[in-house]
Amino acid sequence: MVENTGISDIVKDENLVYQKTKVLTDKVMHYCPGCGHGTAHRLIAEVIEEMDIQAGTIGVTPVGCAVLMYNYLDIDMQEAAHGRAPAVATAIKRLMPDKYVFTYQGDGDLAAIGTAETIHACNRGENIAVFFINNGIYGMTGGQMAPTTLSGMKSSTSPYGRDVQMMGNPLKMTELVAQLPGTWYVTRQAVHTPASVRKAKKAIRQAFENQKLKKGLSLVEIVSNCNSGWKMSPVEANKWMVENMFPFYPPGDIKLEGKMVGKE
Amino acid sequence: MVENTGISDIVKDENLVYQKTKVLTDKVMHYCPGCGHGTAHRLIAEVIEEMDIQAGTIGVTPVGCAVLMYNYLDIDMQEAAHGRAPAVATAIKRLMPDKYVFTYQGDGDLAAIGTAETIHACNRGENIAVFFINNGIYGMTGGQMAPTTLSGMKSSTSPYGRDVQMMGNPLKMTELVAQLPGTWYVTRQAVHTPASVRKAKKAIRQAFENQKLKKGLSLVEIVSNCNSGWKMSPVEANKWMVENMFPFYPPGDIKLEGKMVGKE
Amino acid sequence: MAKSKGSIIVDKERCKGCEICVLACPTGVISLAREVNSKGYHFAYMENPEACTGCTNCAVVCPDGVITVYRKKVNA
Amino acid sequence: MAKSKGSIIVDKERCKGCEICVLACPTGVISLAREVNSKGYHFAYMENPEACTGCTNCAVVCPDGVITVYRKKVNA
Amino acid sequence: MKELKLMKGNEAIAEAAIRAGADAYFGYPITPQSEILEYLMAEKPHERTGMVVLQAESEIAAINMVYGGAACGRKVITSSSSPGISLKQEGLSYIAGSELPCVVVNVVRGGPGLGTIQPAQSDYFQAVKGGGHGDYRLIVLAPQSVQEMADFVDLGFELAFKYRNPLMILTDGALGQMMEKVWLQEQKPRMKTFPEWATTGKTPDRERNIITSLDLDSAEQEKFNMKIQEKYRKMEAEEVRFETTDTEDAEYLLVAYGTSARICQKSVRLARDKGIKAGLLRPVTLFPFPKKILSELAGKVRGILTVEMSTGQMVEDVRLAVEGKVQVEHYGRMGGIIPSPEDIVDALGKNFLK
Amino acid sequence: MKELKLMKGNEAIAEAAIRAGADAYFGYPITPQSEILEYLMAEKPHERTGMVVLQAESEIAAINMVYGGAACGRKVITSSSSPGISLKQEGLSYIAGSELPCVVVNVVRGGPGLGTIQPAQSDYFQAVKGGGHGDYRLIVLAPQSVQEMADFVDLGFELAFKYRNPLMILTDGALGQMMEKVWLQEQKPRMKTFPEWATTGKTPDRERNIITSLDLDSAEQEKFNMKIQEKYRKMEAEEVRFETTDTEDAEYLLVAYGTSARICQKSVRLARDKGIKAGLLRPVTLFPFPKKILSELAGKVRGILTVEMSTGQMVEDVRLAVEGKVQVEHYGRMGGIIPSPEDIVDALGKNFLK
Amino acid sequence: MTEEIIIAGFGGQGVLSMGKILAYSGIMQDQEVSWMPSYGPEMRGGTANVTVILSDEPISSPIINRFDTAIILNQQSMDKFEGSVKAGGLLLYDGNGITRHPERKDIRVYRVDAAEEAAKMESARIFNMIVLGGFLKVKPLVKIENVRKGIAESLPERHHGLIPLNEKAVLRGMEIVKQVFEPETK
Amino acid sequence: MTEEIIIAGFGGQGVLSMGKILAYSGIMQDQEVSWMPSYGPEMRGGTANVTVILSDEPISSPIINRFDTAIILNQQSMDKFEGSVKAGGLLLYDGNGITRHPERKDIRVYRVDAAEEAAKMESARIFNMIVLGGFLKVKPLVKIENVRKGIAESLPERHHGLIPLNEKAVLRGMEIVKQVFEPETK
Ligand SMILES: Cc1ncc(C[n+]2csc(CCOP(=O)(O)OP(=O)(O)O)c2C)c(N)n1
Ligand SMILES: Cc1ncc(C[n+]2csc(CCOP(=O)(O)OP(=O)(O)O)c2C)c(N)n1
Ligand code: SF4
Ligand code: SF4
Ligand code: SF4
Ligand code: SF4
Ligand code: SF4
Ligand code: SF4
Ligand SMILES: [Mg+2]
Ligand SMILES: [Mg+2]
Repeated sequence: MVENTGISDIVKDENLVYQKTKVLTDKVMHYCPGCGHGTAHRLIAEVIEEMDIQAGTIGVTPVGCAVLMYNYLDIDMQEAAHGRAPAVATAIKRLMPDKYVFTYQGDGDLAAIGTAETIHACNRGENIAVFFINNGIYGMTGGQMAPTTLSGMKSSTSPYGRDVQMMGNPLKMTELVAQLPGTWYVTRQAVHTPASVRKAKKAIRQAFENQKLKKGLSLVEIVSNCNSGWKMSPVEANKWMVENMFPFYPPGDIKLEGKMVGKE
Repeated sequence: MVENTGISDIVKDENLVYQKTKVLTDKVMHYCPGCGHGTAHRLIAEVIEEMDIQAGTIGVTPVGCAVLMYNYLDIDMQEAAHGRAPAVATAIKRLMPDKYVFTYQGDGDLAAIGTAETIHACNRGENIAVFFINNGIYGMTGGQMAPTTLSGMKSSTSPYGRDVQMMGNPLKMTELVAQLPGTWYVTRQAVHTPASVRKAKKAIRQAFENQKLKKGLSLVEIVSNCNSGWKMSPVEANKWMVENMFPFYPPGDIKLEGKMVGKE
Repeated sequence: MAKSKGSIIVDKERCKGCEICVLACPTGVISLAREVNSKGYHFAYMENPEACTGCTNCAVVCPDGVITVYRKKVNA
Repeated sequence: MAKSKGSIIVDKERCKGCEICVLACPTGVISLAREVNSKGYHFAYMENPEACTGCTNCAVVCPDGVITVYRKKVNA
Repeated sequence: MKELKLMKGNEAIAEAAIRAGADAYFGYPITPQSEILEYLMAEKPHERTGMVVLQAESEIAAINMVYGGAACGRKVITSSSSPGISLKQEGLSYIAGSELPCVVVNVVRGGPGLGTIQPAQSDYFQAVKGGGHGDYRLIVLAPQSVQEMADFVDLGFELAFKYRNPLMILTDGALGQMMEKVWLQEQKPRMKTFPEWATTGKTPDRERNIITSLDLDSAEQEKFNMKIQEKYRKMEAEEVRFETTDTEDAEYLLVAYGTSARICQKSVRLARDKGIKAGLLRPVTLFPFPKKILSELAGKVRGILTVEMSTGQMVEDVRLAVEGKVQVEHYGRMGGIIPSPEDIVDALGKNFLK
Repeated sequence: MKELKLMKGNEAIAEAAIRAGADAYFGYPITPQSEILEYLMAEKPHERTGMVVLQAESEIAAINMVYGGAACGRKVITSSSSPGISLKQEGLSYIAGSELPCVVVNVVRGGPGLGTIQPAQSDYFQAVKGGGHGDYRLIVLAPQSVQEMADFVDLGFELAFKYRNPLMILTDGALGQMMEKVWLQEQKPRMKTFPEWATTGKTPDRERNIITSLDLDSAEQEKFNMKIQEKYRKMEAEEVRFETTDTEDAEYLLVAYGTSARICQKSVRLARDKGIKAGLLRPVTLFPFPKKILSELAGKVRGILTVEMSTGQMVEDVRLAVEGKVQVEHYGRMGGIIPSPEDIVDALGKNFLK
Repeated sequence: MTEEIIIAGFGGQGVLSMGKILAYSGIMQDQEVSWMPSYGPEMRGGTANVTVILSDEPISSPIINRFDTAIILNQQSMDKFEGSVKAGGLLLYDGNGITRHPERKDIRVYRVDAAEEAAKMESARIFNMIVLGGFLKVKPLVKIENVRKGIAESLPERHHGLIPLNEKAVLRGMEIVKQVFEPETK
Repeated sequence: MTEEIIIAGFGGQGVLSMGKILAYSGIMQDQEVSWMPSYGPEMRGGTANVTVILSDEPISSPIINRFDTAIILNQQSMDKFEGSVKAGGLLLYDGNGITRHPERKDIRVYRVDAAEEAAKMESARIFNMIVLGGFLKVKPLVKIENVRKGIAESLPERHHGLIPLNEKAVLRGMEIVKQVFEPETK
């Protein structure tokens, strides 16, 4: 496996500064090259390792590209019906309040079919973490329009671009749930650059740590590319994301410790 | 029928200043004495009469105490499944864009089971009117807790008062949908006094008029008593409503012509 | 000065005796009857008919829409 | 002044050639290979190994977590 | 020590759930079963046993909460009535497909659609053939008294866990709303250890547990389908429950479950008073269905009449069991109307004695 | 003039809907049927015919949009695949209970639960017995080719409107995904007048129209139940559709629908090549089910084998029709696996010729 | 012995709890009992009724259309249930608000003016116990000590102070009930 | 005549559209055709395959496990489908990226180095047409004029300018295809 030893005396156990966490299994992820799902999975796994809560964590996977997340994280997981992960996680947390419980959901899952479950878990203030991967599209089923698809953006069910008049507005679910008293921490992140990855990881960690406080739900949105759905190369897709998604879905904290961050 | 003629020369056709609109049928409404549903129905009927749009209006009734509204309004109506009235109305309006289409929904219907349909019809900006009767309880099924039940408020499923920690927060659905770009007019009204009734009627009229603009959805919340569910006399119930519901659900306009009213 | 005098008609069989109109009347015209109608409700009636100005307040708040209002200008 | 020298190991069979790491490396260490792995992907490799500082940027952005990073302090 | 109470069927289910050591109830109000949630809320089971009771935002949320709780190896129960049960069909299919145990109560009302809120038995097909997608079965228990409403909760959990399968208590508005006396069992402690497949947190001593119904590989999915079919065959071999009344010498057999069965008991007596040798077979498990006894009885009687508060659903299972050996007819009432014992005797007469 | 195309079954349904003059499609993506919505969106039917096409927020929203549109007397269609169809069960029961016409397409995949995305026929019970609550029936058409995928849309609307009843096209992932040649009918104009029961706005010349499935009065609800049962009996009398292959002299009868029926056609030939006199009955309408012909054929053959991509569902209807006259066995594959013609001949042999 | 009873009136008259006490009293003397309310959208002022069956043997159908006894507390219930009393059966009613008195000639008719009496006793809440007393006078199905136990069982603990008042009401009902019609015995 | 073909490779190699053109060509000469893709979560870089059947009679099963011809365009597909060619059948493959060459001794094996050729022709998009040409050389199932029609029908109008290039690629494939194994005829 060692292909590029470079300077062979650097590659030594004592010099190791980064390697795949043990909380990720060895299974090759089925995601398209450059898809943000992989990075998001890894960050969650790293946080679980760092907090040493592998035995203390139950994850809930969505229906979406991340449906098979349970193949990659070495923790107990449940696969929820499309959109219902927050309801599933509610039950887990209520029955095992000392566990760390998270859902991992796409934008179709969380903001279309699962709208009611999302809003109500947030509103009840369930002490769980919700990781919300917003790639503006239904990745798994072949790139259909999602609630978060931008105005004018093409998808397989908006082949001429999203016509807001006909198809409705893109939905900022994250801003919406931040309005609810049951959410404690709401933030929007990305994973396309080293800096953004490091910030996103902090946010994920925060969402786990918050569960100890029992003050409500933490939601971390991760704006991500679906290069397949967008029909671009991964690198192009990340660029497009920065130029088009970020203006509408700006990364940054929205609600901290139960309070909205600097209202506009 | 004429019981209290008072001064018999007053009671003459030419002196008639108020009588039940023809758009209401003669059927006695099944509501409990003093229930706001009756008043709300009447106002809608009066607006339809005044706008002369009996043939131009299709209404959608909910599952809730108002399920039988179709017995009282002399217009074409559809009875939707619990919570799905906004989806039903979406189809009607899209197929008959020149008709006036409204839904009439309780708080359980609109803000619990129907959350997704409510949010998405609002977000798509369907050109319909939604009349939302918020009585803080599930009236029809016998007074269970609704999403809008106040903190500490008793109901048959919160017999010791709503415990927010356990049962979640009361949900301000109206404020929430006002955040969505698809809503054009969002207001909260009541029908417990002559003045409030007159204002509520104006709001209802506005919601109908707005449909001509094709600028989005109008939602009129009417805070109302469910004296049966609250286990009070109608008069007590209205008093309790003013003292307890209004502080949390303050009457007033929330969004006018697509813009939030005076942000706090 | 022209004043208004009014009168209301309550459809007593349809009245549910909720008392909302009683509260709404600015001039204290309405009370609930001692008797009940066939549904068992103490129905509303004009206890002080002379006081009625025909302002329609009672009718607009009546949940069951059972009040009809008449008004006439009279010279005071 | 103490400087860092680094080296990365790419698990070439698991690399999907997405090029994200290439963009993320501040010192231009990484390129995609001309050859493909058994999955048909042009995998990443250290084209300029001397330039690697072991900053881990490449590894933290790699969606497939296939990069291992080593770093050693060296005297400049 | 058992305790004697006068209770509604709905209340009996709720109290029985607490006493069975249930870990959680998730539900949404709907007539005629809202008393289950109401009773639980009034009883503060979080204080009595630590049981979690939560009013969900919808039936769909409730059934998916059941999924989440059951996947933790917990005893979880939900209840609803016909329209609400329809909404749970996707969730039920997921629960069956993930092999999770749970108890689901359907207090049936008249349908289709919003229908009436009066008692009916028109959700038999949905319960027994699988209202959700894919090949799966629920174990279905049909109580006929408030006592059984209580008893079947504990039995339900036992069977559900034994087979890792969702179980339905199929009852109706009459049994839910009526009060009868009921002997309640003693409080069982809640479970302290959980099945080894449950998602309770991956400890170093075991592989991680995954609860899913997905298998993208058709061959694997087929294997799974065959595995659960095995389970259903085992239920058919071992779990069939039924009751017979006066079948030894019966010339005409009534077949009925739940409320209808109860009424038929009286019909049997009325018929015998008139000299008609009637008997009754009451399936207690609707799946697995008592095929064998039916097939046996079919060889002995001159006619079979099924009595259902529906247009005729169980009658198909009776016909399938009887395989043409004897004429099978159906008598039903709909829309919330409960047949009287006399009506049933008349129907017997009209079908077989004219 | 008809037009020849090479199309996926899903695309054929979409194009056929436009050409049938459908007024609206409401749906939510799910494999293996997302091409229906995608094709429609690409075709801009709002420009071609004025047809409304809307991607709903969920299957539940979609079926309730269908309700709203159908109640306006419009031709409305929706489609989904197994889990999504489960979510539509409440809505379907409402549509049936309100006597509304519409077409619902189920492109079945392997279940239960999330299952596989490969073709299956395991939603037969759900489609035919009523997956929703209450006594109601869907008319169910089972196409076996891309041509029929197209043809049955128009036929579906015709029958749905004739009976004021929801109709399901029960197909599978294989037929949805495969391309074949298809002759498309000419564009039909959209309706200009609407049924008199529709909510099109109460004009002074008529009473108001109310679309509801509620009747709080049990006696009235029972009358309604009897009325729709009448309708179902009429369908059974008049709308049964089936096809036979080589049944005249058949000693062994295969019974299969849809994809399985198509494969069985080859099996019949293979069997005859081996000297086994096989024939095929293919039900085209699954409800109403071709009972009569089956009962007739049952008297003539030595054995019946049903072939389904399921663990055996239609086999029950076959047994009910046959009433024990002849042995009925089932051969099935599951989880997305399609049986081969040879497998079926083997199964015939194993069951009847050993 | 099986006695099938319908109790019908307005919601709020204590119809359901009267039935419940009757049922509990039956249990206290080891009978089989069933109590089946009409149910529906709870709407104040609507009608309420309950079918109570007391029997020495298991009860088959809890919902029946013909009754041994009808206890009728308003006009609507009179209109609805007068006809469903079995020939030879009993109809007991409170005359308050009754505009059309019972007309059947094949049943025994009794009247107990419980509303009036309750007003005199200054407690509207014991109205239903007065009616119950009237009924038990005519048909002494359950022993008075069992009624006492029934009241105790069916009242929440915190209302046990009211037991004596309730008992008094039952006894009062027994005093004031009066027969208004007796069919000719053929 | 019935020919059952599997075409398998990476997503993006034009596997599906090659199958579609083949199917359309069949239609153009009045054959029955079916085209059945493997489908699933669309994931870039995953494998893609399609079963195409051309026949003079109605096609029963569109999904089959054994094929007259396998056209194989990467190693994974080689591993998966080499075994499913019927004895005496045909396996055609592109050698690019193939690490384990076909080993069956009971089938005819042909090779068409289309990737290399497409690179030479400076158009990666016609890769699949070169393969098609190779196949049609070995099995001339459809006439070349029908292939032309098939290309025209299956390409969107706006790409019709590319028809000549596609045709050229088909012809080129016919030239460069070469047999690498012929089983002994018994
Ligand atoms: C009830 C139901 N409806 C629809 C589907 C089909 N489906 C699977 S994934 C998906 C959407 C995935 O999109 P998203 O949640 O954004 O996740 P992504 O794949 O983009 O990460 C849909 C509609 C399903 N499996 N179940
Ligand atoms: C799917 C479904 N779930 C539940 C019910 C039962 N149900 C009928 S009305 C209602 C709630 C009514 O409350 P609300 O919407 O607030 O209306 P209100 O009666 O207070 O006006 C419920 C839960 C139903 N009919 N259908
Ligand atoms: S389809 Fe999109 S979301 Fe799914 S794996 Fe590929 S890039 Fe990621
Ligand atoms: S129950 Fe409540 S909402 Fe319903 S009619 Fe009575 S007062 Fe009104
Ligand atoms: S408001 Fe109307 S119903 Fe109420 S008491 Fe007055 S007249 Fe009667
Ligand atoms: S019209 Fe005005 S003054 Fe007259 S009774 Fe009504 S409220 Fe009173
Ligand atoms: S980021 Fe990872 S997968 Fe992508 S090219 Fe670099 S090493 Fe390979
Ligand atoms: S560790 Fe830093 S310097 Fe070295 S290759 Fe990675 S990104 Fe470049
Ligand atoms: Mg997405
Ligand atoms: Mg309400």
